[in-house]
Amino acid sequence: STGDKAATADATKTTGLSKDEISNEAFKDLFPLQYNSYQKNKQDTEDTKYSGSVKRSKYDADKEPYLPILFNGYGFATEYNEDRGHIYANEDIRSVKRINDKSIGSCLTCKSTAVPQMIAEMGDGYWGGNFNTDIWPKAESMGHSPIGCSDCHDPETMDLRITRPSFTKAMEAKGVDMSNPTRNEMRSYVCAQCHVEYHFAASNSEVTFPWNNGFKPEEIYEYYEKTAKEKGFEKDFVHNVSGTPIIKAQHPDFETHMEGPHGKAGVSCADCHMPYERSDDKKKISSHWWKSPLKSMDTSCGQCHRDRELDKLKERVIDIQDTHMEALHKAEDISIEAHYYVNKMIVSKISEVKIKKAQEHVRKGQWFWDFVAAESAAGFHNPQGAMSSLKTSVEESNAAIRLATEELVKKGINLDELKGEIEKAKKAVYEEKDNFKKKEHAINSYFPAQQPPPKK
Amino acid sequence: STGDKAATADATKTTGLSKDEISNEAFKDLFPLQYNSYQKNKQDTEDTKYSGSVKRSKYDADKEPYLPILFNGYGFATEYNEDRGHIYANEDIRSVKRINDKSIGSCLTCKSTAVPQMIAEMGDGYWGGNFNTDIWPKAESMGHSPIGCSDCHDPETMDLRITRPSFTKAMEAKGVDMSNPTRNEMRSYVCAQCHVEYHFAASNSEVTFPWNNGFKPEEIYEYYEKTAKEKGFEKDFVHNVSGTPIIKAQHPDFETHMEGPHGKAGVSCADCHMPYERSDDKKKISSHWWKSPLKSMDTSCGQCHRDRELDKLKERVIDIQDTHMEALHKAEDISIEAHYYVNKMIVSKISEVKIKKAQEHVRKGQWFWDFVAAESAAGFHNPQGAMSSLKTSVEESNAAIRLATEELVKKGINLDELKGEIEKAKKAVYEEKDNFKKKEHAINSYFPAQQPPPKK
Amino acid sequence: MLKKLMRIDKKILIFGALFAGIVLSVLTAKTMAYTDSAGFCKNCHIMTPVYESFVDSTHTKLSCNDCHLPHESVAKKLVFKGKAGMGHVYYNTLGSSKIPNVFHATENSKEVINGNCISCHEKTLENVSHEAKDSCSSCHRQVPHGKGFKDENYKKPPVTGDLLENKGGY
Ligand code: HEC
Ligand code: HEC
Ligand code: HEC
Ligand code: HEC
Ligand code: HEC
Ligand code: HEC
Ligand code: HEC
Ligand code: HEC
Ligand code: HEC
Ligand code: HEC
Ligand code: HEC
Ligand code: HEC
Ligand code: HEC
Ligand code: HEC
Ligand SMILES: [Ca+2]
Ligand SMILES: [Ca+2]
Repeated sequence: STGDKAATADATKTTGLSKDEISNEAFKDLFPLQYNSYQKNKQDTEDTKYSGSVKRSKYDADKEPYLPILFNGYGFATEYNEDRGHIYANEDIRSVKRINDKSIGSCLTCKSTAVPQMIAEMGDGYWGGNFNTDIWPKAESMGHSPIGCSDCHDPETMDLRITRPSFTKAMEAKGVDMSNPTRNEMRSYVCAQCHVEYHFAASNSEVTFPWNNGFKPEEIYEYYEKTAKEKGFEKDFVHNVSGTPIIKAQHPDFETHMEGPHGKAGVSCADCHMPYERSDDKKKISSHWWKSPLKSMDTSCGQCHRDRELDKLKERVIDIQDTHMEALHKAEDISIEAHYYVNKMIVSKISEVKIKKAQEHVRKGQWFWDFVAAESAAGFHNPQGAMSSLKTSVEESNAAIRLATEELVKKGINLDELKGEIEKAKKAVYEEKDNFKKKEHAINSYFPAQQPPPKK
Repeated sequence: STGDKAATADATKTTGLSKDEISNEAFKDLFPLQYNSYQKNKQDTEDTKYSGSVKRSKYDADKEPYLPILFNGYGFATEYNEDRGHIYANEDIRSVKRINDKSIGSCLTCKSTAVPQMIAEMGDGYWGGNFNTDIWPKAESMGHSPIGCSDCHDPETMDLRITRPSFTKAMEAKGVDMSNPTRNEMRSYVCAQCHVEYHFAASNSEVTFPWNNGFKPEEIYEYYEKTAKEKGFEKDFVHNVSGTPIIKAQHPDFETHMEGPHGKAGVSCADCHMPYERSDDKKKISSHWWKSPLKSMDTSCGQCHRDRELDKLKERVIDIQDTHMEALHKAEDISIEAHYYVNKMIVSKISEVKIKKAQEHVRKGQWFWDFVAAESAAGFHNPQGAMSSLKTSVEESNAAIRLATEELVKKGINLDELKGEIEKAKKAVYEEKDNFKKKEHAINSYFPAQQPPPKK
Repeated sequence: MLKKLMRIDKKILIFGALFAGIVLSVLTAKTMAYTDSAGFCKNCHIMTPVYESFVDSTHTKLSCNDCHLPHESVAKKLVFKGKAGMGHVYYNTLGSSKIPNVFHATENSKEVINGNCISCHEKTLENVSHEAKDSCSSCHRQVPHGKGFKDENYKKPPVTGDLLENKGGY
């Protein structure tokens, strides 16, 4: 087998590249097939039913139009787009309005090949450094590429490698022995450096993955409620509608996949997202065009599901995704209600204790749908697990609403009026054409903003 | 293919048995291997984590101890047991306390080999006939067997066949062409005569399957809300706690399977529940011992999943089931609350209109968890679909509670007291040792019975 | 297939020569056996994955063509072999850009294979109507190639230098 061949290969054979090479172009002549494949990441013209590579706003009516309410008070209510090819990572982070003058180095962590060296050199100065004035200019001056060869490969040997220390630390905290991962594991681990939920540690702003208790949303929530709080991190932002301290979930693709049918069966990210494909001269390479596998079902799925008609298999995926997305939108809807009910509690001067309790449920309700919404496969990476998370979300948001209902009615508040106002606010957000203005309609005189004024 | 062989076989070759043969013993000498395999259905001593063949009460603490509340006012609150081998079908229906002096012929439909002839002879007289005085004695006098060879096989040719007309009617109403089913389909259809959701038609008590709109719980619910109501059927019973007209779900194994990952991939019931097995003299037969496939993973699952370690695959099944059962119990819990909240609405003389509205949500909430609880595989037959149903259940039960909360608080009712009383009632049911008495603790002076007195 | 061949001019000679070689080699019983064997089929590196999954299977002792050629009559076998062989050689000389990324047995192949399963396993099939599905492989999904492309190497730590060595060549 090919493995044996390699085992006997001259271990000292190298590319001749410097071990610090971070430019994709340096690899071009040595690995033209992979380099050309990588260039295909530029294609951004075709969408699948729920994903794809066209850069368009997540707020679009056929996506998730109410996010400007749900993330009100945070950058994700200002600009949030469908993700696209790795090659766009630097361009996209430069242009996104989530980056402002206070943004920190950590934001560059998953976008640029300069990062590993910057971490090594600068330490905490990297994580907490100013993105616009210090970090980005430095990365540019180093001649970085967007997510590139050196992020996953050792430039001298081309071995897969982990370049983001946050990943190794987090796996070890979870109890995984990281000394000798298998090839199969590495085919997911390189992705898991970035396609994971993170937060910035309170002490030094370091990118940190919350896996001590496990990968499931409830296990990660427990981490945030205990471990993270003990270390001084308790929220990503205060919600502007309900005043709730919220944990924002970000792309837990790895976590979701690992708990799903494919992850449990030992299938790796690269199996579906980097299928072997034949290049012109008959040789097979790993596709370096990371995209929706629904665009390459023959190579991505056909290699394992030879016995199935791929059209039917695709129908099955869409089935799963339809069921998932309908449930997600329902859970988001109830979460919106919960935020507004709590807003009304605050306005109506209900006791602090009750408001806190309701906010705890709102926080949890939001976490459990957001974990699923932030994940990238519209439910496919773990159909049952994602649905279970949505079920929990619905329970928690309702618990908040039940509590609020009890207190508001006691105070003689008219709930029908409240419900009417919620519908009005939603409609105003939905109908606003300017994506940057949508968030402004989530609050109004009936529902005043609850976010504390920004610290100077 | 071997099919050709069969096609050229002498088509007139028969068993020599009468086409009306209904006794299993008549098949014994001709098909000793299958007959002996069938006898194994007697084994009822081993349980799996969530299923198995031991006859024990579903009310056991490690199963679903609160069913006597949830089905209060119906036979399922009196006696309800784990199902076991086909061979026990007659014994079990004779002894179960759900059968009373008013029970009808339809109850025998899925238990005895005498049924097809009785339907043919008696027509509506069978469906609506008195179970104890007419139907059972007649079946016995005909020399019937519990679920037997003739239920699935033509005694002359041994071809698989449909013997329960309800199935064919329902499939046609759904728009499925039943004139020429494939062999693969027949390997599920014979089971789908019985392992399905049913109700008794209002006009003639005929066993009727609600599939006009599809197999999903929401599609079947829609059938009950429209089609069935138009035909005069609107409930199985009135709930004794909440006064809600309830639709009881029964064993929708076929419906659930068909919408799940295996059903969609064309896997049939017999593939897992009747795997080919080697009998003593090295000959192979279809196992006629219907049981949990977790007891025969090597033959049941190994045929298709040869590439997986069966231990790991079993872990995966248990994973799916654990996630499922935890969610089921949560959904049941919220449904219980909803019933009691509505009881309190009635006692507190809230307006009829509001009570009706709350009951509609309770009815829906109950349907969506019961559909999943009545199904036999603890979620395995369709992991995502079952979880989605539970999510809907949680939404609906909460909608009832929210409505009740609003009205009760308006009337000045103390909800903390109500919550305390709910916990007390649950505890009383849980702690009662006598299964037949459990249901009595679900109602008390605080929560008076809401069922109308039985018609004389 | 023939139409495709007609459109090609320069390389047709090479192709013809190779094809003639195969036809000729069929003339002796020895080459006949050789061209049925796993050793012959795996000559094509393209056949490596199926070869590897095959040697790891319960059917290793067989020849590829015990499954992949019809065995009812010698004539039928030769015609099929000639056609299939021509296809494989054509793809590997002239039509390499058209080689599919993932191979799937043709309808024809499937029928032939299924027939061979049945003829070998007649005994097993005697007592049971062991034909619940369209083909044997709907249940026996892993006989003999179905273990997937992930061989033992994936379960071990990666070998350093492996990717450099195989920078395009699976
Ligand atoms: C741990 C890795 C990681 C960190 C840290 C990280 N990102 Fe990302 N980012 C990703 C991944 C993976 C994607 C693609 C998946 C997705 O969009 O869900 C992405 C996508 C994006 C995109 C393109 C799609 C969009 O959201 O509009 C932008 C812009 C972006 N990130 C900005 C940021 C900013 C700003 C920060 C700091 C607050 C940040 N990223 C921190 C991993 C990370
Ligand atoms: C996001 C991660 C990632 C990036 C970026 C990346 N690769 Fe890879 N590469 C992989 C993975 C995963 C494999 C498969 C390794 C295995 O199976 O052991 C691979 C395999 C390879 C191989 C071995 C042959 C093959 O095709 O399987 C080469 C050569 C290679 N990559 C070159 C490059 C070059 C050149 C670049 C930059 C243009 C690059 N890679 C960028 C993840 C990456
Ligand atoms: C260094 C960080 C990093 C690594 C490593 C990484 N990704 Fe990404 N990935 C991103 C970011 C950031 C984006 C979004 C880029 C954008 O939209 O600007 C992204 C986008 C994607 C997309 C969406 C493409 C589209 O067309 O919508 C896929 C699919 C993907 N990555 C898969 C993978 C896989 C598989 C691996 C591992 C083999 C991997 N990624 C490794 C950061 C990373
Ligand atoms: C069994 C196949 C499979 C595996 C394994 C898998 N994915 Fe996916 N992935 C999919 C499918 C299918 C989609 C949905 C694509 C769509 O809706 O168009 C998807 C979507 C995505 C997307 C969004 C793509 C887009 O078009 O925007 C990202 C990013 C992603 N996966 C990353 C990962 C990562 C990281 C891993 C490993 C931790 C992984 N996937 C494992 C099949 C897979
Ligand atoms: C490396 C092998 C591999 C690849 C690649 C792969 N799968 Fe799978 N798939 C599996 C395994 C293993 C299972 C679990 C069941 C089993 O053991 O057969 C599975 C299960 C499934 C299921 C049933 C689970 C469910 O949630 O309903 C679907 C659907 C599916 N795969 C679709 C796909 C699609 C679509 C792709 C490509 C985007 C794909 N698979 C790629 C190996 C793979
Ligand atoms: C459409 C077919 C069908 C009809 C009609 C039917 N059953 Fe059943 N019955 C089943 C199936 C299938 C099972 C096994 C699955 C299960 O228990 O969930 C079963 C199981 C049982 C059991 C054993 C387990 C238990 O519930 O304690 C009893 C007793 C029983 N039925 C009684 C009845 C009674 C009484 C009626 C009439 C009210 C009835 N059945 C009507 C199909 C049917
Ligand atoms: C609940 C349905 C059911 C019952 C009851 C039943 N069978 Fe079967 N039987 C089947 C199915 C399904 C097959 C597989 C048919 C196929 O694959 O086409 C089968 C197959 C057979 C075969 C063909 C050989 C084999 O083993 O596959 C024989 C003979 C047979 N059954 C005899 C009997 C006898 C004798 C009885 C009574 C003791 C009986 N069956 C009861 C469903 C049933
Ligand atoms: C004529 C009605 C009928 C048919 C046809 C039928 N079943 Fe059943 N089945 C039942 C009843 C009733 C029970 C419960 C018996 C009891 O508990 O007394 C049952 C029980 C079972 C059980 C539970 C056994 C245990 O040990 O817990 C399984 C599994 C099962 N059936 C599978 C099947 C399969 C597979 C088919 C088709 C091949 C089938 N059944 C056809 C009525 C039927
Ligand atoms: C892919 C395999 C598979 C298929 C196909 C399948 N089942 Fe099951 N079935 C299972 C598993 C696994 C369980 C759970 C057993 C356990 O928990 O011990 C189960 C449980 C059951 C049970 C309860 C068994 C018990 O021990 O009480 C019944 C009844 C049943 N299935 C009927 C059916 C019917 C009817 C069909 C077709 C409509 C079907 N199943 C299709 C795998 C399957
Ligand atoms: C006749 C073939 C067949 C049989 C028998 C069978 N399976 Fe499957 N199984 C499949 C197919 C087909 C899929 C869908 C994915 C795919 O195409 O590989 C699947 C998917 C799965 C999955 C992934 C889906 C999920 O929900 O996570 C699991 C787990 C699984 N099977 C377990 C089992 C178990 C356990 C048994 C035995 C009780 C069994 N299977 C019997 C063919 C079969
Ligand atoms: C025991 C029977 C058997 C043997 C021996 C066998 N094959 Fe196959 N082969 C199959 C089956 C079955 C299929 C899949 C047919 C289908 O898709 O239904 C197949 C498919 C293939 C395919 C199409 C790709 C695929 O995986 O579907 C290739 C190529 C192939 N075989 C080559 C070979 C080679 C080369 C050998 C010898 C090294 C060989 N086979 C030995 C039974 C066999
Ligand atoms: C000259 C190189 C070469 C040799 C030698 C070779 N093959 Fe192939 N084979 C190919 C190519 C190229 C394809 C893909 C073309 C296609 O899909 O028809 C292929 C496809 C196949 C397929 C799938 C398509 C089909 O016809 O069903 C089977 C099966 C197969 N080969 C079996 C064999 C067997 C058995 C042998 C040995 C007798 C063999 N091959 C020897 C190159 C070769
Ligand atoms: C030329 C004869 C021959 C052909 C053709 C053949 N087999 Fe076999 N098969 C054998 C022999 C010999 C064994 C016993 C091998 C052993 O146990 O080591 C066997 C074993 C098996 C087994 C039992 C071991 C296992 O892997 O589960 C199965 C199942 C099987 N074959 C299925 C098939 C299928 C399906 C086909 C067609 C795709 C096929 N066979 C084609 C000769 C053949
Ligand atoms: C519906 C599923 C199914 C289909 C279709 C099927 N098999 Fe099987 N087969 C099985 C199961 C289950 C076993 C395991 C029985 C055992 O181990 O006792 C098996 C075992 C075998 C064995 C190995 C055990 C033995 O007795 O030698 C052979 C050989 C075999 N099958 C050949 C075939 C052939 C040839 C076909 C096509 C005509 C076929 N099978 C179609 C389910 C199937
Ligand atoms: Ca995308
Ligand atoms: Ca049972």
